[in-house]
Amino acid sequence: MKINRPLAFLVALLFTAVIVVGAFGTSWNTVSELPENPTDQSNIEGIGMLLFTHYVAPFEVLSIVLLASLIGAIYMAKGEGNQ
Amino acid sequence: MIPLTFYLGLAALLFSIGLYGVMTNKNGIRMIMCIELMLNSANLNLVAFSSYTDTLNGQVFAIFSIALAAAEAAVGFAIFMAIYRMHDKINLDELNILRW
Amino acid sequence: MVKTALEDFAFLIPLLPALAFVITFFFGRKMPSGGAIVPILAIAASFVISLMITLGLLENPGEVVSQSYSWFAVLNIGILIDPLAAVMLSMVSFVSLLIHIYAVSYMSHDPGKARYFAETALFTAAMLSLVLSDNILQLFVSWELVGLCSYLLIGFWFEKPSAAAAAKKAFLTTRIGDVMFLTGIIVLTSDLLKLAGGFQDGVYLLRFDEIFSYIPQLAALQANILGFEVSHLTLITLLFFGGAVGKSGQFPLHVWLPDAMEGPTTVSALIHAATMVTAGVYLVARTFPMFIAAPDSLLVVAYLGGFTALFAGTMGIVMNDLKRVLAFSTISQLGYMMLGLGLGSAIGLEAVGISIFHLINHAFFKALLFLCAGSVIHAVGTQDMRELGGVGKVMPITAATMTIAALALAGFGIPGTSIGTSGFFSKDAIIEAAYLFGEHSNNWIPYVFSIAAALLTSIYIFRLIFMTFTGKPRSDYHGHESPAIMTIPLSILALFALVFGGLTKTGFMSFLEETFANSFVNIDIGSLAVIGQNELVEAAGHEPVFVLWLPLIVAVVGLAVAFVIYYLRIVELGPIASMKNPIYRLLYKRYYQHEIYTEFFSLGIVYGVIAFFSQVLDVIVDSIVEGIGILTVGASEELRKIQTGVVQSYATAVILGVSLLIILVKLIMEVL
Amino acid sequence: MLPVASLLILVPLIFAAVTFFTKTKEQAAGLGFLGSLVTLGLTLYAYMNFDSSTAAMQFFESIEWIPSLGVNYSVGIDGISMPLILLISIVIPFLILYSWKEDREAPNRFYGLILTMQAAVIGVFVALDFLVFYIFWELTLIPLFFMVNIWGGEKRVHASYKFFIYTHVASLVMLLGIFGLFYASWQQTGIPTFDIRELVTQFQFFESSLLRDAIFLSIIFGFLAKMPAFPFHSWLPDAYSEAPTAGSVLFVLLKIGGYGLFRISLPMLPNTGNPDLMITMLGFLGSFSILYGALVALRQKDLKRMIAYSSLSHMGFVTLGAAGLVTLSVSGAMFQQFSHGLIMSILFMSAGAIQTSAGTRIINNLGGLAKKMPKLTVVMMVGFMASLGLPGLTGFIAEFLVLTFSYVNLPGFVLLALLAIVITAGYHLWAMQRAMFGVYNEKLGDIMDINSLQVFSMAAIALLVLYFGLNPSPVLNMMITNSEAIVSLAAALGV
Amino acid sequence: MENLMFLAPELAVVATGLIVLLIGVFMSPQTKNMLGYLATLGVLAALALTIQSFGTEATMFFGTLSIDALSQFFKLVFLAVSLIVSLASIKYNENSDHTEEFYSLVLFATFGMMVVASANDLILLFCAFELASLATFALAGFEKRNARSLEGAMKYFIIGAISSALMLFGISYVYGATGTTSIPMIAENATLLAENPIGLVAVVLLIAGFGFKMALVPFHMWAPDAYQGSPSVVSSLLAAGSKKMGFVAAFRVFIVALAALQPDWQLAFTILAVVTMTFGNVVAVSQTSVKRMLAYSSLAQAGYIAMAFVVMTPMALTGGIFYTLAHAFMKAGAFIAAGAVVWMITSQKTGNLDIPDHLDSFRGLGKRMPLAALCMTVFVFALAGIPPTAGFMAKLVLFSSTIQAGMTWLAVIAILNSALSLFYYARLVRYMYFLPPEGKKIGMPFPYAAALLLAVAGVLAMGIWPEPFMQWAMDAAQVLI
Repeated sequence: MKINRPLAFLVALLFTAVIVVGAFGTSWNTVSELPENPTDQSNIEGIGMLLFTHYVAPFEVLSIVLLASLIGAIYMAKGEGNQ
Repeated sequence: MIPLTFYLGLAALLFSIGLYGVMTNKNGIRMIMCIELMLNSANLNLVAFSSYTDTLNGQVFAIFSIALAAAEAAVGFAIFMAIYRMHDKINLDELNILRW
Repeated sequence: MVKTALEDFAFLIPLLPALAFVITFFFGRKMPSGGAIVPILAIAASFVISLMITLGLLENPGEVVSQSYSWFAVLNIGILIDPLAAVMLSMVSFVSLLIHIYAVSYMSHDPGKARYFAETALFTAAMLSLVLSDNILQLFVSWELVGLCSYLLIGFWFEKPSAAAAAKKAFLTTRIGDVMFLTGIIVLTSDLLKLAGGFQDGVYLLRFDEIFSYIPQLAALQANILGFEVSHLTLITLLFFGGAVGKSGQFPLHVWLPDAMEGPTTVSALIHAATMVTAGVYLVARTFPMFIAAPDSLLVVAYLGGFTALFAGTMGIVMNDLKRVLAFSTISQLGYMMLGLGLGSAIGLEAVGISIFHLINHAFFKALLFLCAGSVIHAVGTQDMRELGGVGKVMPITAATMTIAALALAGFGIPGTSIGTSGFFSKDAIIEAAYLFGEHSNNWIPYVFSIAAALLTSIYIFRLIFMTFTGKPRSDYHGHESPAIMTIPLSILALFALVFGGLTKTGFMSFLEETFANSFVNIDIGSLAVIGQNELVEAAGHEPVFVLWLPLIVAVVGLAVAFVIYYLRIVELGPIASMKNPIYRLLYKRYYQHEIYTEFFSLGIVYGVIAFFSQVLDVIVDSIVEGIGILTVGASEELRKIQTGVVQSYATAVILGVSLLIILVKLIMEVL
Repeated sequence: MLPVASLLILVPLIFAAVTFFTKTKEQAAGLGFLGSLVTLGLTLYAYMNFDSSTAAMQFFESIEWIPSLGVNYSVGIDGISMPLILLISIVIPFLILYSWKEDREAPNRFYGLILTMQAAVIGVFVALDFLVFYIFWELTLIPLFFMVNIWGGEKRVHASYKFFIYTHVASLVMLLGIFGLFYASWQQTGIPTFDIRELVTQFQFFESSLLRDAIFLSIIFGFLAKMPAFPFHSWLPDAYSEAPTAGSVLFVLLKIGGYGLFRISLPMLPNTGNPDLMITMLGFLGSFSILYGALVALRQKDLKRMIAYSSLSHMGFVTLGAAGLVTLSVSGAMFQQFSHGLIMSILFMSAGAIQTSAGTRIINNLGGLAKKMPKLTVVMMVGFMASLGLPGLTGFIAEFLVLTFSYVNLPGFVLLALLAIVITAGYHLWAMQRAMFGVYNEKLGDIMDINSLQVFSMAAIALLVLYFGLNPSPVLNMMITNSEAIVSLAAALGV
Repeated sequence: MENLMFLAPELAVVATGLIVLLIGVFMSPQTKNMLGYLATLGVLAALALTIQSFGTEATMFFGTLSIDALSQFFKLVFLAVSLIVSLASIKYNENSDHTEEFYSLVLFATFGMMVVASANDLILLFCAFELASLATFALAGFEKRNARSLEGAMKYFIIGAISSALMLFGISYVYGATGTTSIPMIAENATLLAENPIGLVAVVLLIAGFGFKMALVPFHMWAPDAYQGSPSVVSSLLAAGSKKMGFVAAFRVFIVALAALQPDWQLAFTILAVVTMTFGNVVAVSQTSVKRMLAYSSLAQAGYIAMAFVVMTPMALTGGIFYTLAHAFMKAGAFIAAGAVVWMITSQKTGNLDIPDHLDSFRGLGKRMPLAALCMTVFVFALAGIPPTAGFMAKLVLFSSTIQAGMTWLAVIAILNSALSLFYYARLVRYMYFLPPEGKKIGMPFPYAAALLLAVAGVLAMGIWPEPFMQWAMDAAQVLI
């Protein structure tokens, strides 16, 4: 017994049920109307502003993340054995 | 207007599908795909909330998370490549010398 | 001046033999004859000091030697030499001295003689220290030391399994008594603490004068035991008597004494005559004021003593072992002494006098009997009377002295005069007192016991004499008379056995009556007797003639019976003295005491049942602990299998964990 | 004045550290012996300068350690600890001498562990701060564990783990009690402190009697399991009997359980919610341990196990005397600790010598050893006699005081204990009879008596047993002074 | 303009990482050894900067980053671990061509952890969390020719990815309910979460995300395998460092942000703590691989620390925080000592080469590598909570706080567990000192020795003179209340 599909199915179902019950049982605080931005249908500008002001720190960290995953991925993927 | 819960339900479903995949797939590539599915369902949540609460943080978060998912996938694939080199396959359930 | 100087040496009485023990124990092997000279000199010195103190006391009985030093806590060690102690000291050191001298020759071929002399010296020291204790604790300490020495000496030939077993038996049996004694001390101490309201500086709570001064209060304390209202004093004295029963071989704790002859004969002599067994009698005599003030206690003493005297006599008449007969005789005679003390409920303080008088006389003739027996065994090499016979011809001195001892034991003498063996005077005094008691309380049981026992005594001792010394040798032995170093002590003892009683008869009693009225304590026995509801009667002197003569008649009858059966041999004993005869078997098997005490009670009940269940309990307690350990390791082996090594199952666990955790928390929150 | 209390911990510890690095058996034993001698010297110095007329703490030192928790390194010696320090300081040199000629693996560790143990035990005795106390308390486990685990008998691994974990659990439970005490007092006074005397004093002011009971019970559980008392003794027979001789002796020198009883539990006892119940419980555990230990010892086939159970029986007197709560019964209990240490040392040394010479400890397989080992027999006899409470030896003084004076408050339990005295004599003598007396068992071959160093060390301890049996005052007086202080505290509260 | 001086330690670490990476490219394998020293120096500098900046408080980058006592304390933890690991890795990477990758990954991971410690916004927290994870995924599989190492890395990766998905999912609900990702803002707007079932769901999802790092049962499944399979130095970093990252994140997110949901997560942590410590200790009893045993012991220790969430008194938090530092030293040191043994076995090519960290490899270690054995003894005794070590002091404070809060039952469970742990720790010591060695004596390489001594110094310093550490931990706990 390595992979037990029925069990996995049941577990997934249980998880769905729990989440759905949780999410549907909650009275979410939502705006009455979806916001409309007449000048910019998308909100790229707002996102961009946030990225470089409020979230500059995560942004910088992300750069290191990418660098680290780059190093890691290259190191792991490099097949020295075949050289 | 589509109620928020529709999005949430969809996201939950997608997430669970991802989970089911993670639990049942043998192949590493498929597992990464399932994990991507899970991350994206979370992104769906974030974007939906972002819209329905009229804040942008969620969308920014989604962008970050997409980038992170990519990085994660890259590392994952690299590990699988190394595994593949050693075992000539990436059936993850067969890797169980470390146990008990 | 001289007297004070002597007092200062009193501490040497036990100390010198104790020192002799140390010297002999460590250096005896390198000295001639096992270093016997050291203990002999030491005990001789003790004897001299004791004797001189005794003589001093005789002049002035009121001025006793009393010294106390703080020992530990509120307890003290001290010396008290009053008339009672003085005569005991003199007797113990004297008899012990003679036995030591005798042993030089007797033990000359034994490789362990240094150890022997060391241990006997310690034995003597312990006994001397017991006698001169001025407090109950020190008495107990010495008491136990005496027990230890008896253990060592009975087991002297430890390579003999029977000797090792006998030593253990002696120690354990007396230990039962000791525990009772200790319990008595404990109850007494706790009562005294309550009565005195705690400790006071400079007051030694367990010193006899302290104890005696609380007698009325102690008697007033009541305890409820199994529904009976018992005075604390009765309780304490009976517990003390329990100790005496063990030490002095009274029924039912007498079983060790016949086995105690596994040691060298000299040791038996020491135990039976001078040291160990007299301790119990001495204890009762020493605490006599407590006994007389305690309702019913003396009655118990009297009954048990009388019964023991008779009971032991019945076994004495069937034994074939020379020393064993003597052993039963000792038990019987100790019974007399206890009986004598017990009669104090009627005759008051005089009881101490007659009892101790018998004790002293008994010491002489019993030591003599054992030493003679030892002489025979030493010469002949066997102690089974069936194999002896006609020894008198080869060992005339031994035979003569032993006959004297036998006469003394049987109590030959002429009533109304001062002519008689020492045993006669003391034993008759006890029997007369028993008569008085019977007349007074209309309770004749002690008297009947004592007379019957006197008959038996006479029978068994003359049976012994006739079987051993007269007739033809019944086996092939090569006897010879013992050397002078052995026969001289015999002769001295014989002399004492013969004349001591007659000489000291009157003076001894009055001397001992001073024991509880002197500079140390001053007790009115009469008023204490009132507390104990004992009605005292006036002293003897007006008994009917038959009372005076009956003991002698009985003794003569006994002699005659023995003469007819064992000397003339005109009665065929075969059918009677066979194992088919249930009475004979019962007596010969010593009332199946071994079976009851050792096999049923010790091995069966205590070892087999109680200890067994304790062990089972122990296993259970232990299994609980071990079980937890086994369970943990087992759980570990099972739980680690959860970690299958398959990553998909890990993922399942994580997700299942999340779902279940949510549900669980929700449920618990709902419930709470 | 030397800072004796600290030095008594430090000196053996330093010598232990150095001993670990020695190379040969002689160096290790020599250095160990030297260390123990220096410690003995220090102890004697402390003893000479000790004032036994006061119950106050002497040689007091205190240094701030963790102020935020109110922990100080404070040590001192009083009449409760002095005799026990004396005991361990006296026995350890003899123990080293005793073991001197034995061949064993890693002698450097062996002697190093002995000294470590000494330091730890003394540390417990002098500690006046709960944390310091607990630290040394735990430290005692390690040398003993390894003693049993490395040099022990056949089942050493099992025995050592059992001992280690069992008593560790017990001391952790005790730690819980200490925590409770600490926080309750903190709440009470607003000042955190781990000072033993302060906390013990504060104990009476806690409002909830349930809390007081819980604290008292959990702390005393640690002590009782360490002593041990029935029913927490399961580790004892295995550990004692599997340990090497030196280990067994170290076990009997581990008097910290009883010490804690006097130092901590007894002063707290009168303030518990139901003191009478607690006293009854203690009295029962004590007297039942006495009887039960004796009965089980009676059935043991292994000499060392028998001695181990006899030890359980003897430690019952400590509990019983403590429960008696009369000055002299408490002193008797303290004296029993002292006496028990000396006596059991002799007994375990004897059993060890028999094991070494005859190759077995099963009593029935021995027999007649007295002929081949006369010296051992003499010393062993002294030990056995002392153990069965023969007067003139220390055991009697202790048992007498305990029994006599506990009787004032606990007559029933004392009677129960008295029953055991005959049995105690019984199993001792019976074992003696079977092992040492009788016909020599030729199957054992030609065996050697104990060597001269062993004779010397055992005889020396035997002489001490005799000396303190005849003249207990040098140690008893200080015990009395301190028990008086404890008891008067209880008396003031009407218990 | 922000005062970047507050970030000096982080910058120092990341700069060192970049420099190492950069110059490593141009160096020959023979000279790459110095990279290790360089990295160590960088960490040391960061450590100095952190200690120097103790007591400063600031929020930066629009409130996404906050420098306070808590973050400082945990930076100390991470940097200390990083220092020990870097030092030990000098030997591990000897003659390797990939030293620069290794060190840059270690340093980036450390950087990630440090950022998590001071993150005041969930987005930053998540990114930094991922940084630490991603860097260590590769590190775990650094021996890419070693099947065990790869397998460990793979499991670590899969479970890590699932966990981050779960965490992100949870964060999304928190965000959805509060409309913000800033931790202080969440705390203000948490009423909706507290009143609705989604709050519990979010909490448990977050616990799953952090619990993966903390290795709480049942999110621990990867840990024994990854710890066993990874190179020892990496195990050390994982167990001692990144595990603590989970804790600091949990401290911030639950205690500060989700204070309104305290009943929920308190209960969840109660269950997890009890299960985790019991499971860890029980299973550790039957392990024969020392690293695996340490992994299970690490589980158990995580269970203890999680008790801080259950008790939630200032004392408990102090204890929990103090414990993280203590555990960092103990576990880092223990894994490195195991690493030294593995090195010994593999370089000697004798013994169980398949499982070089098998208990049998530790036989007679006291004779073969006295220093390693001695240090290992200190570490395991510290882990068991034997005085006078850091482990004892940590347990003292943490366990005692349960009593203070009246949770005696919890204390009893913890204490029984602690006693059980003695069993396997003592067994290890017994193997090292009291079983005969199976090989000759080996010289101890300097880097291992230095790293071990450093860890021992930490363990003993915290045990013998805990006062300053206690004060720092108290200050850190103060932030949370």
